[in-house]
Amino acid sequence: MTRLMKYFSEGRTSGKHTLPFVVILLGVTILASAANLFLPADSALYVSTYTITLLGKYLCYAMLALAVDIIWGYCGILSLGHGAFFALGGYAMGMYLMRQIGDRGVYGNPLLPDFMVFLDWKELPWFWLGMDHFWFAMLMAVVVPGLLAFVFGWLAFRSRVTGVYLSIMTQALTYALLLAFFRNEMGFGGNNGLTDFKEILGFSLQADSTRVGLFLITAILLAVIFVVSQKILSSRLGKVVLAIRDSESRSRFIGYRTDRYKVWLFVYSAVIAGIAGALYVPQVGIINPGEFSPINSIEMVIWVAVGGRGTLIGAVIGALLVNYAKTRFTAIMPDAWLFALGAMFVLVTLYLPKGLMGLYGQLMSKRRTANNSNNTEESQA
Amino acid sequence: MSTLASNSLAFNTLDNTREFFRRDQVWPFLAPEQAAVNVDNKMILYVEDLNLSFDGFKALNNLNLYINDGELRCLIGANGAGKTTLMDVITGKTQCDSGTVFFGQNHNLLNKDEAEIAQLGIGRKFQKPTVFEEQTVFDNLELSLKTDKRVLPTLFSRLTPTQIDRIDDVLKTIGLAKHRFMLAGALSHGQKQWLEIGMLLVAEPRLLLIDEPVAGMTAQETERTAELLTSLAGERTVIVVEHDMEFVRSIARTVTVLHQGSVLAEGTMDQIQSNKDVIEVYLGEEAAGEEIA
Amino acid sequence: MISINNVDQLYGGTQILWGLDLEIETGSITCIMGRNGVGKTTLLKAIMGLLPIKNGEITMEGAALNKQSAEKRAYLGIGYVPQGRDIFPMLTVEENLRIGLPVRGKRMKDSPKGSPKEIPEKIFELFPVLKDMLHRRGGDLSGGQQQQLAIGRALVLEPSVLILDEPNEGIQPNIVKQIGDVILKLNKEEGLTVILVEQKLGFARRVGKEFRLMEKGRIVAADKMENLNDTLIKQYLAV
Amino acid sequence: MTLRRITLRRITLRHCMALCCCLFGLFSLPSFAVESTSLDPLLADLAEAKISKMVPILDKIEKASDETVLPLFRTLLNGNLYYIKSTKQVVGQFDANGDTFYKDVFTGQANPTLTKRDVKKIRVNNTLRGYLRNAIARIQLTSKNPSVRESAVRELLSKLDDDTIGILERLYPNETNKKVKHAMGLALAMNTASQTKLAVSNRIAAIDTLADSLENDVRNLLTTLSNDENPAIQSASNAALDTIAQRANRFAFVDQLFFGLSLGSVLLLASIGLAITFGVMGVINMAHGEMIMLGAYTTYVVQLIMPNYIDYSIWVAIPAAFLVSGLMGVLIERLVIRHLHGRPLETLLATFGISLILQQLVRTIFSPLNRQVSTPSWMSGSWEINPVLSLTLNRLYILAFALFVFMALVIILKKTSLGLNVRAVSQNRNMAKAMGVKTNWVDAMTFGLGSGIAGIAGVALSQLTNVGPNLGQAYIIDSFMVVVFGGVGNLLGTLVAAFTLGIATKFLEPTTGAVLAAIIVLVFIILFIQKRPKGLFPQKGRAAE
Amino acid sequence: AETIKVGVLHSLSGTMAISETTLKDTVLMMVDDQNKKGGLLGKKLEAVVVDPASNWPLFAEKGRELLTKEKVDVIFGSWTSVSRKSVLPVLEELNGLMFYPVQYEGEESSKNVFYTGAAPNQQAIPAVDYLMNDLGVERFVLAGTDYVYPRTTNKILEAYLKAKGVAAKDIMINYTPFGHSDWQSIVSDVKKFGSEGMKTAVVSTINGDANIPFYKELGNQGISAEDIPVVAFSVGEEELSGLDTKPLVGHLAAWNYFQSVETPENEAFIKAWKAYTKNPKRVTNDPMEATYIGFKMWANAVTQAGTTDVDAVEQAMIGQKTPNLTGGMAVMNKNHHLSKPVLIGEIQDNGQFEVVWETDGVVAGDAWSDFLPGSKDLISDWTAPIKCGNYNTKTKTCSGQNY
Ligand SMILES: Nc1ncnc2c1ncn2[C@@H]1O[C@H](COP(=O)(O)OP(=O)(O)OP(=O)(O)O)[C@@H](O)[C@H]1O
Ligand SMILES: Nc1ncnc2c1ncn2[C@@H]1O[C@H](COP(=O)(O)OP(=O)(O)OP(=O)(O)O)[C@@H](O)[C@H]1O
Ligand SMILES: NC(N)=O
Ligand SMILES: [Mg+2]
Ligand SMILES: [Mg+2]
Repeated sequence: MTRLMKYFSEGRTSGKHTLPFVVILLGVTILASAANLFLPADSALYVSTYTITLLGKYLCYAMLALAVDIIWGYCGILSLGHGAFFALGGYAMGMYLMRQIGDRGVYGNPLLPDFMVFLDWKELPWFWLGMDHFWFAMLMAVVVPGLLAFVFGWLAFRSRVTGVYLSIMTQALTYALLLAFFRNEMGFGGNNGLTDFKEILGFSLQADSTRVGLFLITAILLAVIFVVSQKILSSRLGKVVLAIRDSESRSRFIGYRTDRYKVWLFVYSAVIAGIAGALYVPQVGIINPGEFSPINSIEMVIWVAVGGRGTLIGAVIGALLVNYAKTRFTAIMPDAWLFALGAMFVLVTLYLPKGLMGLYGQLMSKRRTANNSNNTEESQA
Repeated sequence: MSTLASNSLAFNTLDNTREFFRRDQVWPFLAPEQAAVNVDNKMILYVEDLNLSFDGFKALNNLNLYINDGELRCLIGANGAGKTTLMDVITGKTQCDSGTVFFGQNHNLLNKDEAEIAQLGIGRKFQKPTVFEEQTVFDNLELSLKTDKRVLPTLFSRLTPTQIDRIDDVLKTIGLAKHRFMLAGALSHGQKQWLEIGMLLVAEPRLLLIDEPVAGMTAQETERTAELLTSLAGERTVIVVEHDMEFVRSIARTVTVLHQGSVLAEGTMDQIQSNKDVIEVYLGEEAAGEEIA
Repeated sequence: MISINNVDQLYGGTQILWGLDLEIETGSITCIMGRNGVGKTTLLKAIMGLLPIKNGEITMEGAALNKQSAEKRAYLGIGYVPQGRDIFPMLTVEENLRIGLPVRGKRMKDSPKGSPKEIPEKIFELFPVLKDMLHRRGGDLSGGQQQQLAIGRALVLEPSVLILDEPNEGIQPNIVKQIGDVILKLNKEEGLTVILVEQKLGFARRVGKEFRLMEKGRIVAADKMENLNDTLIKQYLAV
Repeated sequence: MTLRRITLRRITLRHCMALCCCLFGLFSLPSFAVESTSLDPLLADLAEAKISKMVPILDKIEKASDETVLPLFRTLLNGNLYYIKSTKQVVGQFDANGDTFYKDVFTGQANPTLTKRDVKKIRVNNTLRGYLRNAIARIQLTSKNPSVRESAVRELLSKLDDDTIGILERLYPNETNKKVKHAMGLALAMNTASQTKLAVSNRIAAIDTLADSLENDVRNLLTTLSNDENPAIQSASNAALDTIAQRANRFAFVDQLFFGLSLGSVLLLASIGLAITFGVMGVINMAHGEMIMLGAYTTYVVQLIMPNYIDYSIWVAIPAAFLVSGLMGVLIERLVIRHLHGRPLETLLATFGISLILQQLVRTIFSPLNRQVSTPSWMSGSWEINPVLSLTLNRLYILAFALFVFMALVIILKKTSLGLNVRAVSQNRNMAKAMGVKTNWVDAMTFGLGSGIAGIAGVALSQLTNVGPNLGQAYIIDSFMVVVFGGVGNLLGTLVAAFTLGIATKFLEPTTGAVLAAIIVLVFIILFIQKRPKGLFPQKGRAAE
Repeated sequence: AETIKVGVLHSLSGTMAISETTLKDTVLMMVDDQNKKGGLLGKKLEAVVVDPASNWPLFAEKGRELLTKEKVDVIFGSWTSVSRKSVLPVLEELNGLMFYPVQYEGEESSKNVFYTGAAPNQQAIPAVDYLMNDLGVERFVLAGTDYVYPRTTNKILEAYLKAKGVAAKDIMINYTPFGHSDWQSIVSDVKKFGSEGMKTAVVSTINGDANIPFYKELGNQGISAEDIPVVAFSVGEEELSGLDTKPLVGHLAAWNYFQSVETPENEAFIKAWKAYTKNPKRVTNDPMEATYIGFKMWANAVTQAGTTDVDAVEQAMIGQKTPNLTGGMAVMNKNHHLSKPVLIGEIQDNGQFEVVWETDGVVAGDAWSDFLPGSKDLISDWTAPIKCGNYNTKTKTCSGQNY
């Protein structure tokens, strides 16, 4: 058993970030929430609802980045279409919120959302049925992305579509969905998407407390998903996943049905993306086909790369940092922020090959090097 | 891959649908236990009339090969004779054009994929050492352990102390005990060779296909490998491909010589070494003598 | 011809070569031996310029080599047959060989023998299988065929120093012998300097004129091949 | 109704000569302009008339004169007719080298004293333009030039009033040119067929002769006649319509094929550079679209520099765009990509950053607005093969250009050592070095070549679409799709993929609409890749695993 | 606060930057101008520019940022309807004030938004009237980009045309994706549709970038304005500036403003704009005029209310009159929409429009179309006693939300 302990303490380093991460995440979240709800608006420590909403959005993105990192960083599947799963989760939530509007829409139609009224639809399409039930809608928010990921992954991985072929296919997938959702005939509000939400589970979406609530829920779910993912990835399954990344064919020759592992992980990742999307929509107040845009999906990959691929915490940090930079830059230098953001991407790639976490890793490895070279010395002796 | 590509879309959809409704595929926990390998006839591997050509080039040509259970068989033959290709076919990496390959009497290997074949107990070491470069030596071995390789069992499995001991034993055997936490990618060529042998050992397969194990090893290491393989035979069946005649002589009971995709000769080492054809296409006039240090 | 002085080399933080000194004489066949992982390949790569060295100096005929890029070293006449073949898998055999033609062209200008613009016929004489497989992708060849291709490819350069890292790995016995003959012949007839890493004693003894034993990134013994005795072997090559 | 043919270019030599004759005729006109004085009062009326009252005046002018009035009508048609405020005398406005000056429309005599302030424009609208075109055609029926006469007849097919028929009947017997005669016969047959007063047998005979014509006006007439009260006329018309429809369908198919090839050629141009930087070098080059954009902007700048030589600007723009984008490519390679060898996925991140920077750079330098790139006259209009089939010239040229670029690239990669070296470098950089390949040089040149070709694509695209900062974004997804569909690293695959996708889209579009067609094609690609996981032309063999 | 803050919420990057950057500059010019005149209420105006980057959720976020972080008093912004819809709930939640300067599909009236662009009845319907009455058009191609503005406009037009006796077979409707660039088949279809013996016109709601390739294809396939005129609702001087207009002379656009209209106000505005952008070739367009009118009216309303308080300004806005640039008077109606003249212009070879038709007087913007079944009974009236954006004249109630 002591050997086991030694093994875990020496061989692995990723697991040890989990606790600090969860503590910091939840700590900051709770403090910010409290500061928003209980401090007066003119207090120096007051956190505005704008900030809360923004943070909530960042956390959704962090969750999404996690999903991307799980399959890209750990399994080497570069998905350029994860926005699709995110958006589908978002649409499920959006449909629920749309149904919650009831007869408070501009046309006052109790059954049909406004966009259907003014396109002269007579009845609710079948796929909208049941979406007025919260839990059913939430089920859909994970089932639909999961199912899509399953079908797509099952086809692709069994046919051994890999590498750039897979990446571009995922891109084609999200692009096709983008075009499809743009179509008004699809019944999802076309280009405008779904918006003008009123309340969720009876809580007004415009109330500070609801926003704080959503923010807290996002943080907690992020923490849970982080811990669960960490556990999964440090289990033997995680090692198999890494093995598939390194050499898929070798993994098959020692008996792993790699396609199933990949499908499993892809679905898991898609479900996380779906959850992130579902949490995102009530906080930003709109879901529309733009979320399917391939550029969005590419950006997600970039968050992960900036933070450090193959480390869950890197994905989270990358998402937070890039999006914070975007928020700041678009406000401070609206005419030149693309220069700054573009330069940031280039510089990170050049100088931080393993992302921000790599920087941290470099510092750590200075220490570890000593150990390793000792090992080598001994073995040669 | 090639098989899939050759089928029509409709056929494949049907196939996929059928596959989908195979309960053992969809629900891993419903899968029947693997039937044990039937070796009633003492034979563990039957390869018959195997043909395979690449763009007209016949890499395997009516190849027949029978391996007894527990045998240690050496496979030699000129570069390009088809040895590696044969292993590719046996392990499901390459689809052959025609022929049959049975593992025991009850497992047709030709309709199984790599993973299934590996799970049946056929292990392989590649000619060019392939290990998981980004993982530690220890993890490489852990992954190769003989365990339930399905997704959920793998997720919930934990290393047992016996497994750890087993890995430690192997680490010692392959001389990498000190390197257990080194990334496999950082090993030297020879060390990778050993690691790959180690991965075979922990998997405890019924049949080992070993492609050029001693390439890049020193004389002593070669000896050790020879001992190791000899000790495995009996309990396990071993097929070794090697060009090092000294090594082959030290382990071989039966030697099969492949040439241009079919069997040229089969027999004891002495018979082979005096076979004219073999000398001409493979050994060279004075080869055997020269090689001895 | 090539002298290596006090070379240190590291992978990341791990030091592999420790103040290594080595002298290669023109026209010699030097066989470098040592256990797995002692740094033989690393040394050869450093000579070829594929790995940066941290300290020390490598010179070729007096001129500093370690500041030159690897491609310059090819032009200076170093041919390299790496361990594990490293042929270009998606290029045809012919293309694999043609890659070296520009260097060959440059080098042949100095010493006119054979055609500088074409793959020399002697390679196909040496390894007839390459001629048969001329239009097959390098990666499709069998292991041994690839090894032959790797040697042939280095010979296209018309090198004055040939570096061979375990060239017999995976090669059938009669061709092993042939490779030995070729090395000896080129050495004798063209004065080719050879640096050979070899584990198989038989071959090393037959072909090598000098030996160097390595351990832990240092040269620990150096002498004429006939002086390679069992004590040394036991000490440095046995496990 | 007929479509305007005057702008449609005919590209046979004979037609060019015809055009020259026509011009020559124009220059020699002033010598005939004797009666122009009698028009003066009418012209003065014209100057003062409201736009809705102008047709009767023009009618009078037409009746009162002959061919000599053509320059007047033409000037008015082009909106260049002005009148001098003080004298009510009409003048034409001309532009040369950026200066505006005025000439007498009949004599061509310049009037240097007039300035913008002295004149006022005589306005035209679409109704008037339509009228003028017909009037010109009527006048031209007696032109000396047969092809002018022919197009005049065809122009008039849609407006066969009694006047016109009268003229045609008068001219028909004396017409010597076969083609003109045929066209006139067509017009007369149309007239005969539609005259209810005439004998049914005559009408049916006329209808039968119409069956070999593809003119719209004929079809419209026949459609009307197919509802005629006389059943014999009805069935004759229907039969004729069927014959026409059959022929027309064949041409429609050709038309659609051309659309597909044209879209394919655009896809090919957009993706071919990527086939090198991504397909061969393995750089996931998200800035590829911006290289195209730079090429398009280069075209704009070239035209800005040589505004009076738009027709030649393309020939300057092509090498210029190649250089600009190519150099930018080399710069990017030297500054960024080269540090990312062995880390192909990171190139995605860095090149995405570069694409953002380049977009914003263009926005800053050229403004976010689209820039105007003119089409050289030799590229505008279409090649009218028959009334139902005409191929637009710009697309025809671009199709040829795409194939040319493709061939050139194949030759460069096959015949120079660059092609071999770059593949070697991408497969094993260290070994390539050890074989004496100057990897740095090869990388820079290859990336430059790929980018330069993207720049050339930009020149072509500037003729079809917006030249704006988002130009590149619009093509990047398609480009990747094409390269991957064709099989990474296979140029021929890129070619086949581009045309396959182009043709598939264009054959789907009429039935499904553009949006669904795009979706269907995407889904098709996704399913296709399941069948062939390495594209249309996969790299095979052990090494490709 | 010592300054009055004016938020500018227009995309400066991404796909919409092409159109919206101009409006950002327009607002900045107006702010400058107002400051030169001494500001408002004795305070200087300060523009706060953010970039929502053509990303719709970002409009909501940036809107919130402007209102809570920057505490702006008014926002000028948005172009696409979806961006407006995205920011709308934020405006209503935080009681902000926004001026929306682009022609749109209508079917909306928020207390917090003033719509200074055209509603469908101020652009589409008069244009179709012109086609039928003046050009004798009998067949219509309704071609649009597939999103809500074209969809709604075409729905309205379809109903309107059918009411006018146009048969269904004489209406061809076609939608294309955003940024569609390969128009060969569609233009060829239009050509066929238009060559069947009846006078045909295209009513284009094609958006943004897709227009240039569309017009280029029209030109190359030889469709001239006399044969098949195209009347567009989204093509203005700015779009034409990216295009060689020679082959397009005679095609039409319907707007409430053209740069070519000769009035002293317009001349001054154009001059100021060219000076501000330091570009003598810069053109003006309809959304700029809408921004101009909105800004003027807001400034007047603030002066009149004596405060920038949103509720006070909102009430002061209603009934505001300000001279528009085409020689008339723009009036802000109770439904937060303007009364404006409708002009139809023909494209000239210099990239300008020449007015060929205009309404006799101004047309009041209609928030709720009379030609859609869902909204024909709705009106909007933000004055007491109704004070509602969607008042049902039949049931005498405010349907749905109570803004
Ligand atoms: N995918 C392929 N495409 C074309 N030829 C192939 C392919 N795979 C193998 N070959 C050819 O088949 C023959 C058999 O190759 P194989 O690797 O089995 O030889 P081998 O007996 O293992 O030789 P070695 O001892 O050199 O490893 C060789 O000539 C090789 O070139
Ligand atoms: N890329 C690398 N990163 C880190 N360490 C490495 C790397 N490559 C080799 N090493 C280490 O450097 C040492 C020397 O390796 P090298 O390949 O030179 O050995 P060698 O003497 O050629 O052995 P062999 O006989 O097995 O080929 C080994 O201990 C190996 O673990
Ligand atoms: N409102 C518009 N044009 O989207
Ligand atoms: Mg082999
Ligand atoms: Mg080595």
